[in-house]
Amino acid sequence: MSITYLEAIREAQAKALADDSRVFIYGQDIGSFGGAFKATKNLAAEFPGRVLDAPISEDAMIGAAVGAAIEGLRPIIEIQFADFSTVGFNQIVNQAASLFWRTNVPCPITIRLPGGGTSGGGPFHSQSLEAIYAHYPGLVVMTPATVEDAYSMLLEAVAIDDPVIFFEHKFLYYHLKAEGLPTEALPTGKARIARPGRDMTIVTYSAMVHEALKAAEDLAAEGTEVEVVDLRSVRPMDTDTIMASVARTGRLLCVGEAWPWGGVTAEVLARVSTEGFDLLDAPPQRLNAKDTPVPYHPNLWAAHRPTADSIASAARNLLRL
Amino acid sequence: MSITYLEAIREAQAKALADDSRVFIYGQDIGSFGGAFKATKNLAAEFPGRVLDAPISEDAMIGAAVGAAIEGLRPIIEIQFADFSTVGFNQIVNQAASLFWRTNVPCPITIRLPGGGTSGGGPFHSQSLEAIYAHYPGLVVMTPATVEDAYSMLLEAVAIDDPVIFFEHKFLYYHLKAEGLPTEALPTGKARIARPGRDMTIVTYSAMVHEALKAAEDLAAEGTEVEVVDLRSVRPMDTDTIMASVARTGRLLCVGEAWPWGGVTAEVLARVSTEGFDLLDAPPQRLNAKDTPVPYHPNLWAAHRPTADSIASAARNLLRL
Amino acid sequence: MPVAKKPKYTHMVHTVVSRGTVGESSSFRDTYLQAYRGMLLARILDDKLASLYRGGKIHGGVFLSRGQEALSVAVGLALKKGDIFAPLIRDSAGRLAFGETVLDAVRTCFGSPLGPMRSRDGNVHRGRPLEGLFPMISHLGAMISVVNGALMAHRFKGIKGTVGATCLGDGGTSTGAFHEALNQAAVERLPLILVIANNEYAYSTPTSSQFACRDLVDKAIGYGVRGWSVEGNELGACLNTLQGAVEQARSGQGPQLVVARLLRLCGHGEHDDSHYVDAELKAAPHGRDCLKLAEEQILNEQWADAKTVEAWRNEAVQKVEEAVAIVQREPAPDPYKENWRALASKHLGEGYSDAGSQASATGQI
Amino acid sequence: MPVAKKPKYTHMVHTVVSRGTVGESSSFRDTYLQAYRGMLLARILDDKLASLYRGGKIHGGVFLSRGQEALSVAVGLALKKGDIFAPLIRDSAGRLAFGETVLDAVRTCFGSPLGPMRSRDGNVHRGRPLEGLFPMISHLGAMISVVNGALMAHRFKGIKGTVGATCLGDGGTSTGAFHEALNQAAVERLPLILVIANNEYAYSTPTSSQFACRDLVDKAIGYGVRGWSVEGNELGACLNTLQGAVEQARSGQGPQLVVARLLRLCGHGEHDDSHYVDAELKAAPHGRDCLKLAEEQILNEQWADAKTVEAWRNEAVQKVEEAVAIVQREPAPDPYKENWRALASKHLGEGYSDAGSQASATGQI
Ligand SMILES: Cc1ncc(C[n+]2csc(CCOP(=O)(O)OP(=O)(O)O)c2C)c(N)n1
Ligand SMILES: Cc1ncc(C[n+]2csc(CCOP(=O)(O)OP(=O)(O)O)c2C)c(N)n1
Ligand SMILES: [Mg+2]
Ligand SMILES: [Mg+2]
Repeated sequence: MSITYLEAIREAQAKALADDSRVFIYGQDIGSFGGAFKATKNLAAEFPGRVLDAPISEDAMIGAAVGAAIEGLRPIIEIQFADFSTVGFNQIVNQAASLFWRTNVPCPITIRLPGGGTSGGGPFHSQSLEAIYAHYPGLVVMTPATVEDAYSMLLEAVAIDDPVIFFEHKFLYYHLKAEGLPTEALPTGKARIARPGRDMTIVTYSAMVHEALKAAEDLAAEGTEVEVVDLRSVRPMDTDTIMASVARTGRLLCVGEAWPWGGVTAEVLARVSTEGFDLLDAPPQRLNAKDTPVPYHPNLWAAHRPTADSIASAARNLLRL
Repeated sequence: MSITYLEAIREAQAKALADDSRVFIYGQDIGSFGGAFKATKNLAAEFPGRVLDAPISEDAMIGAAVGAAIEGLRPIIEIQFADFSTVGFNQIVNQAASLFWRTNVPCPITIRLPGGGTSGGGPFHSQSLEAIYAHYPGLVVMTPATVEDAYSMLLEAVAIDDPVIFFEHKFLYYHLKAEGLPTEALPTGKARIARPGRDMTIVTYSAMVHEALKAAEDLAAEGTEVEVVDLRSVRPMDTDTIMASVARTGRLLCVGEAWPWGGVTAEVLARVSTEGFDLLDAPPQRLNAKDTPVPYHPNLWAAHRPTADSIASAARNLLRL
Repeated sequence: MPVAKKPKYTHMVHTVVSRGTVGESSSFRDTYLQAYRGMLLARILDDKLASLYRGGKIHGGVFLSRGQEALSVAVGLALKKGDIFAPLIRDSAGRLAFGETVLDAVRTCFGSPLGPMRSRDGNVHRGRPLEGLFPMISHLGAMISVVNGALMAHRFKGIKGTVGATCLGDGGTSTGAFHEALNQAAVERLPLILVIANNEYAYSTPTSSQFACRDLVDKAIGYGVRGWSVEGNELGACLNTLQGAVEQARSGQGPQLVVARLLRLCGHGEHDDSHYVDAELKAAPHGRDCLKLAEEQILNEQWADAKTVEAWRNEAVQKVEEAVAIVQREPAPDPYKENWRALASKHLGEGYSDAGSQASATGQI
Repeated sequence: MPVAKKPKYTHMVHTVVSRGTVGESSSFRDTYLQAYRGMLLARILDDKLASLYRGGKIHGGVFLSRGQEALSVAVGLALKKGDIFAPLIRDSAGRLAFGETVLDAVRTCFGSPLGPMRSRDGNVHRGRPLEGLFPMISHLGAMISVVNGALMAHRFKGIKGTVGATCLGDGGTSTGAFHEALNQAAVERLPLILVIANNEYAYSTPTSSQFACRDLVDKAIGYGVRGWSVEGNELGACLNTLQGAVEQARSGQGPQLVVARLLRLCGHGEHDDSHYVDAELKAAPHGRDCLKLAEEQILNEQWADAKTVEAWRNEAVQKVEEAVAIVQREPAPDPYKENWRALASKHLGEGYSDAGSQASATGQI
């Protein structure tokens, strides 16, 4: 059996609904239609009354999730595109993120944000907003890169007693496949060594893991062994695994699909330079999307985000430092 | 004549209104009432029809500013507290920030955000949100620390052809005083050496500049000469001035009142570690607010944000590295 | 005892439902007196907080409910255990009526670590979510959808007959959050009671700069929910209206929009002298103090005599003074005992390396 | 030529204004024919885009206006130079009527660097702000306040008699942005025409999950603006209604909320087979194709004969084919020539050190 990243997300939701009567899903077009991307296909029929179509009201959708969580439920909210979460932003960062700290009452909600770029997506259907949410205390931010993680991390997101921002990458939806669903998984907060190597560490997450792995293959052909660390969750961020890898390789390149200013790559570099300075044989480097909105035309888009080629090129530069 | 930080903001707006007929101000309670903090005191009377009370509709306020900007005006928007900008977030980051890039039509709007903590402000009247905005390409983010900068940077914000997020710090409003208004100023994008020193660089901005300066005095008494760099604007960020200072001192501590993850301090550290690695004699360090919402009680609040004491202590630790 | 004067009836938009005879019964009188005592306690608590604020004893803002007690208490009294209540800034009376203690209120204003917000949040931002009292965040309109969500949860869980109430000002109706949430409640036909106190001002801004409809209650039509208009300073009318609205919601008739006309008889906060309030409004019928009106009615109807009312007042004063005395003896929070942890999941904490502290979870300093 | 059949009249909420005799005049006929030709061009453009999409020639989504051309064209035609128009996804016809060229449309869909969005944005996200045509961002409801701001600017600048129009779907009315902006327009009494196309669905979601009021036009009451109802597939009614609404706005009567009843005769986008659309709706009067209805009327009234209509169609086809042929020959954007600059102020660029590039502005690589 072969299963896609998108199907894994659907399966995880099916399992969460089946295993835990506190779970329900709320989002636009997710009921009988099965969602804009079909991540909830058939779930409304399988779980009557527990997969609800929402009006186009992101603020109210998140607010309602918080209220339901207070009453002991475990809502999953699907936002149609991560980009539209900006109109529900306040409820996420001020209502959900502060609830436990203010009241000692947990806020176990999962907000699914289909994010990241695809060809032709354009400025408002392509954004990678992990840094915006990770800046706020009180949120967990997951960025699964594999089919297995899409499945197991979504299940864990539902189980976690805190608001989880679950960034599922649209570029991986259909193309990424696995042989089956995992039965065990790393816990949230643990990064994964996606490929071991001795010459350099590339820290990345989500769709960029695959670009980094491709780059690593190219570099291997040139005799450079790159270690690729998949962060899995960018908050919490597994500093220990990063540091251990840098300790082995002495070189760090951090890659993110988001904009550079204050992104995941900045946070990784800040941690490594404060706490792992002496481990570094060369200045740590970062590679991000270009510092503009995400362009519509495929040619521009391909140049806007990091790719295997630009990662390999950055890695080669870093090796020369 | 002595003038406060708040009065300087009022004077800058008065001058902008007087000098440029394209300028108007729009915000809640800013008309005859003069604003929650009195930053627009008497302006409605002095400039009839150009200082407008807005309904409690932050999204529509910012949207309207963009529309007016398209038509050639230069609106200033006052949001009552920076914390409430989260409900106008979408219009700021998606509408205003993308306009020029998408259409080649500039979007010269100034969004005044009274930010930062004060005693008793609590979680929703104290936030320092500069990182959230600075992450987005297409925005300029100013964080004036002095009366002079509050005045001249606000004038420059109005003159700039791009959306400017103007963080004015509430803690400085009444207490910070200068002898008069400046007639010249550094351009936006240039940092300022607030205090020269040879042993260590502290990079900071806004209210923390004053805590850092106090810390520097204490440290001077101990024989350590700290150089304090006031970033003035966090986007653009004056990497050159930071780098030149670090080149002189070999040690960097970066201090911000915001939360740590992906904040200004992370961005500074990322830049310095990538581009100024060899300048560093010790691992660069950062000091931020605690990683929780901003607490209400003065005792907790004082421990939550960096202070002269905690900065001095961090600096001493860094000297030992 | 004479029969209660029929309270001024509320005007219903959409449907005219002929209400029962609550206004005539002795149980109405009992409710009225209970409500009055709640209003009195709230007023005295507010006055005390104002004087503590002026004395520099309270950090942060102090926001009073003066002029809005009748409306607010009616909300609190119309609710039962198991219901949800998300009060706003001017709901001292409703909170107490719903079961909040004076001690919780005072502790939160002082930032006591023993209060429900444990020094972390203050003044009106208090509540006990697990007891149905939701603590507001400052962003106006943001609590309505949270109440909706709680009511959706009740439905999921098969809990029947509960309702959720929340309050907002005239200014708050301009927020997108208000709109999305009221519409959401209408679509889901939730038992939500949304109470709008049109007190003529949003901070300093008059309603003319806030909306252009004839009356805020007309908004009900555009959402397909029932609207109720009430004179917000007339306790009897408020009690009847809220009881009616809550009954409707409880019996499955969907959201109820209650719009009360009244005047804020204080500044926006205690820092505000409210000089901008129009003298004509102060002189208008809805500018009269609801507490005085209720007291007059009680005396006129001879439901209680002046001495009894005075005794109630003293009792309330004592209650408030006791609470304040207790809280003033309580220790301030100790930042070193604070766990500085925003997540419920301990194992997911970041352990940020804090350059200012001696030891850090992961760092080298 | 026979006298024009009186178009079905629009129903006005709030005020019943007896409209003039536009429906009877020959100038009405001329407008009708002009509008029809605009609808035709839009439909043919849409059909072409759909076939290019199916042929894999267009990246990203393709969103059609099928079934909404009558309403949209009426908006575009009611506006004049100097007015503002912020169209939404289903406004091919209105855009063209307002002056957008077929070339602009095609270039944007192909992402041509020569188009107004210069490859940076695509499909329906196009416009020329300095010519009054505002390019939508995707977030529903977000354009309304932008139009408000432009109208406020006109007022500041002393420009009189201009109006601003913008369109939204039934689903878009659930957004907070819609509410804040319509209220803002009402408070400022701006000459805004807000056109709601109630096409029964928001993507797959039927209106029953979107709102609970009797009719979306009832929302007008809650904002204190005039509401207009119109059968959105009847061109004559649309022309009259929009002309009426625009006239009212232009003459200082404040915002006008126009609600049209119609059916989306396509998928949400071309990726969507719209299987979920209720067969009953397709069979209902408002499910009929506005283009066909208009053509019938033209032939019935003998305003033109079939041959003439056919000639118009061929002309439109040629126009579209020409534009597509031009654009298909245009070069794709060159990422190396792109300046990657989001700020208008060149001197404030960050010059990010890009680890992937050979040279960086400030870096060492
Ligand atoms: C979204 C948002 N914007 C601004 C504010 C600041 N603010 C707090 S109270 C207030 C006025 C509220 O007026 P109204 O809703 O009429 O309530 P009232 O104070 O009259 O009871 C404002 C503007 C806020 N809390 N939330
Ligand atoms: C704030 C926001 N949420 C979600 C979306 C995704 N979305 C795009 S179009 C659409 C449906 C719109 O329906 P409607 O407003 O009725 O317009 P129609 O497509 O029927 O013309 C949705 C949900 C969006 N664009 N903006
Ligand atoms: Mg009010
Ligand atoms: Mg629709």
